[in-house]
Amino acid sequence: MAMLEVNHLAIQFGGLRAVDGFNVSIEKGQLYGLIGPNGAGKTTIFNLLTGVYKPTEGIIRLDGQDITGKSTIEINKAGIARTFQNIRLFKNMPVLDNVKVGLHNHHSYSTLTGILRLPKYYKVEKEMNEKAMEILKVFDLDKEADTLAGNLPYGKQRKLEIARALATNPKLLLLDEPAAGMNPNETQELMDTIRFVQKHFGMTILLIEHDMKLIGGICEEVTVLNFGQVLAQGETLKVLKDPAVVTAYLGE
Amino acid sequence: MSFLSYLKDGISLGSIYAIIALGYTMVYGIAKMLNFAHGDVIMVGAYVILTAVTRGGMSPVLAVALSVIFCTVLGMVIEKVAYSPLRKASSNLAVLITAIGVSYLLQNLALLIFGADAKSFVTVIDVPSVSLFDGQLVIKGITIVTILSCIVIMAGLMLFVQKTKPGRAMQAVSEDRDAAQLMGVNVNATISMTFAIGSGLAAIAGLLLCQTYPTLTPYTGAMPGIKAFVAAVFGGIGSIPGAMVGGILLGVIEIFGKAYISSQVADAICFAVLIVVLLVKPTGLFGKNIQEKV
Amino acid sequence: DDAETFKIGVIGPMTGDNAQYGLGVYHAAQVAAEEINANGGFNGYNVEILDAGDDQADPEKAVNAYNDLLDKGMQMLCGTVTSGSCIAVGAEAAESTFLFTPSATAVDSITAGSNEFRMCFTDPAQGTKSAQYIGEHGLATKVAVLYDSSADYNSGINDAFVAAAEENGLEVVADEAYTADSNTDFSVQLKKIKDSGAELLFLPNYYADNALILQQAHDAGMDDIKKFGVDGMDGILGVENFDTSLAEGVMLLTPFSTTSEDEKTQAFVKAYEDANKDEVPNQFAADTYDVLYAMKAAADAAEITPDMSNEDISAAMSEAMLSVELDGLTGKAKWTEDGECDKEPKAFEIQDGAYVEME
Amino acid sequence: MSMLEVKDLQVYYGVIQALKGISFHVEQGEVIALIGANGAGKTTTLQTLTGIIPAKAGSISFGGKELTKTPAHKIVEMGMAHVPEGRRVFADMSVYENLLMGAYTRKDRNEIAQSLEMVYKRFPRLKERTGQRAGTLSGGEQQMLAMGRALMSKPKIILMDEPSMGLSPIFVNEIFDIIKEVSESGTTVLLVEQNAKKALSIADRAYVLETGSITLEGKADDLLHDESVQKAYLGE
Amino acid sequence: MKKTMNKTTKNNFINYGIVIAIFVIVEILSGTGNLSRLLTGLLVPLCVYTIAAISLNLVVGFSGELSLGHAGFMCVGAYSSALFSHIASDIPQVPRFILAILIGAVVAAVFGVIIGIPVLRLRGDYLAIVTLAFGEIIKNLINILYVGFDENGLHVATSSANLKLAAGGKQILKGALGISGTGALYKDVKHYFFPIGIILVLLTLFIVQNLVNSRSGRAIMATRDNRIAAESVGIDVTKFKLLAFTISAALAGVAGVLYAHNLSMLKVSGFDYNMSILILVYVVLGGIGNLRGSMIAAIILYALPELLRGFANYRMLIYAIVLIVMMLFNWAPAARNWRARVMEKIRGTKNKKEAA
Ligand SMILES: Nc1ncnc2c1ncn2[C@@H]1O[C@H](COP(=O)(O)OP(=O)(O)OP(=O)(O)O)[C@@H](O)[C@H]1O
Ligand SMILES: Nc1ncnc2c1ncn2[C@@H]1O[C@H](COP(=O)(O)OP(=O)(O)OP(=O)(O)O)[C@@H](O)[C@H]1O
Ligand SMILES: [Mg+2]
Ligand SMILES: [Mg+2]
Repeated sequence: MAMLEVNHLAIQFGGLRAVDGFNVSIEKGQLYGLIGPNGAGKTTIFNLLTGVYKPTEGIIRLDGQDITGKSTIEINKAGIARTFQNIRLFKNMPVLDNVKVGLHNHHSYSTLTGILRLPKYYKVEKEMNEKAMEILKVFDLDKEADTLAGNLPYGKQRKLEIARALATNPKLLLLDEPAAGMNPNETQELMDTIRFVQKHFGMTILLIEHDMKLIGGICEEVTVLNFGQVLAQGETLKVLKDPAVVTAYLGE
Repeated sequence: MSFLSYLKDGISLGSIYAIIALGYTMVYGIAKMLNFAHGDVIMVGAYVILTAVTRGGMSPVLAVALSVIFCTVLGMVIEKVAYSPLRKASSNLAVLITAIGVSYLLQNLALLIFGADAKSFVTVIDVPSVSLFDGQLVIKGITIVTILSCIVIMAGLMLFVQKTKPGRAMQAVSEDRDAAQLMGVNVNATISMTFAIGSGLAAIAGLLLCQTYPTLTPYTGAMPGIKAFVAAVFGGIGSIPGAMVGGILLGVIEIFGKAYISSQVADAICFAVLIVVLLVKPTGLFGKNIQEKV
Repeated sequence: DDAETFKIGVIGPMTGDNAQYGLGVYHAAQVAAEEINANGGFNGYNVEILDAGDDQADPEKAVNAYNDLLDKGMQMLCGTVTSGSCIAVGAEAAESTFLFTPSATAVDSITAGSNEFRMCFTDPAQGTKSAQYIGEHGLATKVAVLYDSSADYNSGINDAFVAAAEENGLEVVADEAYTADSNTDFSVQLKKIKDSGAELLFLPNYYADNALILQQAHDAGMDDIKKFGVDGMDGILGVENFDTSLAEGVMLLTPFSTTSEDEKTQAFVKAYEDANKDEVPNQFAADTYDVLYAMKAAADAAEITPDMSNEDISAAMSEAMLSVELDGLTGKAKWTEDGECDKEPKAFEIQDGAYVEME
Repeated sequence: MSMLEVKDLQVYYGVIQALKGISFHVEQGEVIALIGANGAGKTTTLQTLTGIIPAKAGSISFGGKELTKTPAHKIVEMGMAHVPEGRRVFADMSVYENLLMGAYTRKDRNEIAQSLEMVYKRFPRLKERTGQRAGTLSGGEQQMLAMGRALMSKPKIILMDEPSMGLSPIFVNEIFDIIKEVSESGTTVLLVEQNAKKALSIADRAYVLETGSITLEGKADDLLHDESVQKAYLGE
Repeated sequence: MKKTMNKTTKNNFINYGIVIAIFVIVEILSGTGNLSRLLTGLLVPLCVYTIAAISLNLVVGFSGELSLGHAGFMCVGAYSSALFSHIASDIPQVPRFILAILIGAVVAAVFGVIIGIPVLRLRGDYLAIVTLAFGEIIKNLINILYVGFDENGLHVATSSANLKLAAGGKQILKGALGISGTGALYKDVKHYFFPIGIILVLLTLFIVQNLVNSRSGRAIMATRDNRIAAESVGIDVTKFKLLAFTISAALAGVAGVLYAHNLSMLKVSGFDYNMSILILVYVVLGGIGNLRGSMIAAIILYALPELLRGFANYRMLIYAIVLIVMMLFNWAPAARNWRARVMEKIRGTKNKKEAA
């Protein structure tokens, strides 16, 4: 059974059908790319998958469970975590705490335990710190644990978003242009990290990116979106050679 | 008939709130700050008129002009000294608190200069009442003047903001100051102009307030200021027609609450209606309900 | 010199919404003190009015002001001006510092200790006496009330008036309220009162509000309804720029009037005006003036000296107060053991912009 | 005399020094690329030029006038436009209104209309979406709008902060073509880019910024073939 | 990482330390007769406003919502506990006072929930105005409330005449006249109100600091910093906003209890939006989200007008000017940079000296 199964997904904004009859099926552990021209509806699909927008039509199944129309919170609990195209960190909190917020639903003690500082508080906090540091290490952010997230340079902020999403222990990770604003070296590093996350955590990953080096380098399969509709779908290298994709998206 | 009469009273009271709310919302919309001192500028404006007429022996028209000029300058000075240093402060609550300080300052200055005693306001605008239905419904001249002023000011402000270049600059500043600066907008001048306009309107509001309810103390502006703030939010804060409609509705609700429920709990009723409206329409009646793009 | 003068504190609202009342008291205390010092002071010692203790009519700030005045050497308190504050300060001053309020009208204001006295009438007394007067003189049978329900003074009088109405043959056909937060527009209440068929409108409010009410009542065509006020109405003729024709025919029960022919009154009004930029004294000021003279009488009788402790002064003064008889601006007064002032209110009617005493 | 001459520029955020005394110059008609890693201070440099951030020390002379003492809005009037990082479009205004804001300092209506035509021609997507609220545009569409808006002021020099960020490959090519066109039409360009390869291939000269200091400068072509640059910024 | 833990914990203990140090200093001063009446009288109110400021900071600083109705919660706590104290006057004073505190906190918390559920759906200034509205509604309603009791039990009415107490009945709450004589019910406890106040301040600090540095606290701050992102990691935004709001209301209720019992007079007109704003001023001046700042600002700003009494008529004017100047000094970026530079210099010279 596929990890993510989307059938006939659509949404309408006024007169604009931003996503129209979108289908995709992603297997567990796959690294999947979503590409397409600007304004094609890629981010909108992420918003639909995570419950930020409610679809006008269509069904979304995560690991067999129907999550269509559920709230963002429920969907995260069901196992989807994401990053944002325009970064959304908890800017006034330290890097470490950003990740610990991600751990919120998995390492738990009651509010009263927290206020009264019962032994469980110390135990769980210790677990959380260890876990968070472990994740930060993956992204090479462990030295910045105490820095306020808002003071990180752009590239590190992107990485921290991924770390935070990962902390919610998702089944499926959605990354929206993770390499935007990074130079080729940094992008290369990021590719390694993403691959590591996929292997090490057995993560299923769906990512949006305009950097073809990244897409070509790490995605096994891609879907190309154009005007809200699927233009092409399949094995990455093949799709990237598809003449329709070249004219609509890649150029030259 | 008593319904109509109450409605008339409501509109009359509401038009006062509306005219104050227009100045309030103007400043809020552009400078993105709740100017708690707005009500007190109204009070200052009223004292200027009263003093000019009774002590200076000025003609009413001259006195009003003087008051508008005085308040305009006062507004600009307050902005420059107390608000503009905080424009880039890390929280916009900082300037809110400073505004409260300015409010205390104006009240206590007035107290020292004019004394605590309530003064009756002189008649500056003398317009005859209109009598309808064989005199069963009398609409006071000042009410008509207030409503007309409201409409004129509202229309003027809307035209100004939407159609003129400084107006567009104001809109841009309200959205993103740095970006506006990159377009060549003089942000300081624009915000200063906003305060000038808002405070000039406060002088007119002070005149109309004290004409309708002819009493003046150093605290005269405080409560109408708060009510106008409520009215502006009610209508959708930052929205110019919203301020007008919100003000008038607030007046009508207050009067109807007193008339049909209880005059003891009229304030509670008024606020309760406000809450209900905001729960149904969380950005006020005319507020744009903008969904944040994710 | 400290050992040569008595230090008297005044507490009341000097800033804020009610500042006019507090300042009236403070200024009158200064006028009276100066006069008294010229006439032998308290038992031969000069009195000094300390800096005004501003409480903004807030009990919490009143207690702070009280403590501050004690730090500054206050030996007797003329205050506080408003009831809520007086209850709070009264609890602190009980059996320790002599307290004499010119104007706190709530019953509880002076109940905390035997050393607490009052110059004005209590709220219930004013409400009851007003009802009696209206009934006895047949001024009306259908009466309406319009009062500030958010203020203790106004609602206290209203409660007593309504309670006493029936036994005095009055029917309360409308009991309308407003609050400090909406005290500019009375159109609805006045319309209801007009529609209720009331013959008389009872206005137990301070004059600042009443000035607006009278204006709007006139606009609403209610000139034929009689208006009746209590001591808070006094001062209305002194409101700057007020069109006194609006107050024509208004009746009030009050112990004092600035326009009284009485020599003492005239002298006080003049002294007060001279000292305060021609501001006309209100009834708070008159009560205060009497407070100082009552204190002088008690001080003379008790033969207190400035070097005594507050407790001793307080005890001696309290005892002496019971035998004081004062012929003051606000009438002939005596005090009972519980500190209440026993004096008769006078009824006035405003005619041609002046108070005229009625039967 | 250079069109733009920056000398020993120092900028602080609080006590943190973001620019440690950089100097560079831009000649009339050139395309200059400014490259560097995340947090090197590229954005800070551009923001200081247009007066959003005050300089602590140093001088910026533009057409002979000292900019560090000129208020920001005057700088735009003098002919310097800025495509800011993160686009900063007026989210609540329509695409059309955004473009008009770009022409805020200009007076002649006809010329403004011409510029509008020109922008619409370069970015047909904007013409399609002329009435849409800018806040709801996709990331790439907003980038086009930011660029179009800057061009509306008909600047002598245009500063671009990562204009290719978030654009599709086809449009990245296009945007660099547009930059070339802009340059050919007589506007000087100062370009900050992560896509260093593309930037260097269209630039005349380039500067490399590292943690607040300029570490390398030269002909774009030379840098493109410089080994250290290739290693650090071109990913080769 | 160990270091951050230590740093926050250290900060928290410094805050407790400051409170305890203030207490000790005050006790020494008053023991040696060096504390003026005015200052002595200010001690309990200072505790009241410190608690109010710390609790408001939970909402404004950590939950990121502007609340202008904090006085409303104090009001509810004050009135409910004062009514209790009068009604239950036969319970011994010490347990009665403890119960009064609990009742004030619980009733205020209940109001916090009732108000929070609808209000927290709103954002920004809309939320501010609705909290202001709720504060005013509470004030307006209590203003017409008359409560008394006699042998038949409790009577509640909206006018004095309708209360219908039997002979010998006692009227407790008299509409606008409020409740008087609450302090007199605690003759034995009254002298300890300052130490009790200090304990309550410590308790408030304990609750707020521990909450903020716990899992729930992080969730609260996350919803403040970015609502959408918080939801995307599975944080129930409404729940945590409500949690902060309710705890804050309960603590404000406690402040109200102390207020009501310290004064012999409880009048509703004091609990208006001005009081809410005053508390907000403490929070903002002290630094949003900075508990120590809130405490210090509450102490300074509350005491300031009282200490300025020597300036007579000019004191409120001076207060206003000082407030504006302090705000500019604390918040204006220019002033902050200047201060940072001065600090740097001081540190620099110190380091040099040490090196030398
Ligand atoms: N809330 C909204 N209201 C109206 N239109 C919207 C809204 N959100 C998105 N759109 C429109 O839907 C289309 C798809 O937007 P989306 O953000 O999904 O694009 P995208 O594929 O992510 O593009 P990019 O690569 O540029 O980020 C765009 O044309 C955008 O203008
Ligand atoms: N508002 C600010 N407050 C404090 N430090 C800041 C601020 N803005 C930027 N910085 C710091 O200044 C340095 C330079 O930042 P700048 O944004 O200029 O870098 P950049 O070269 O544009 O990087 P990027 O490629 O990530 O956009 C960085 O270390 C950054 O963290
Ligand atoms: Mg996108
Ligand atoms: Mg940058």
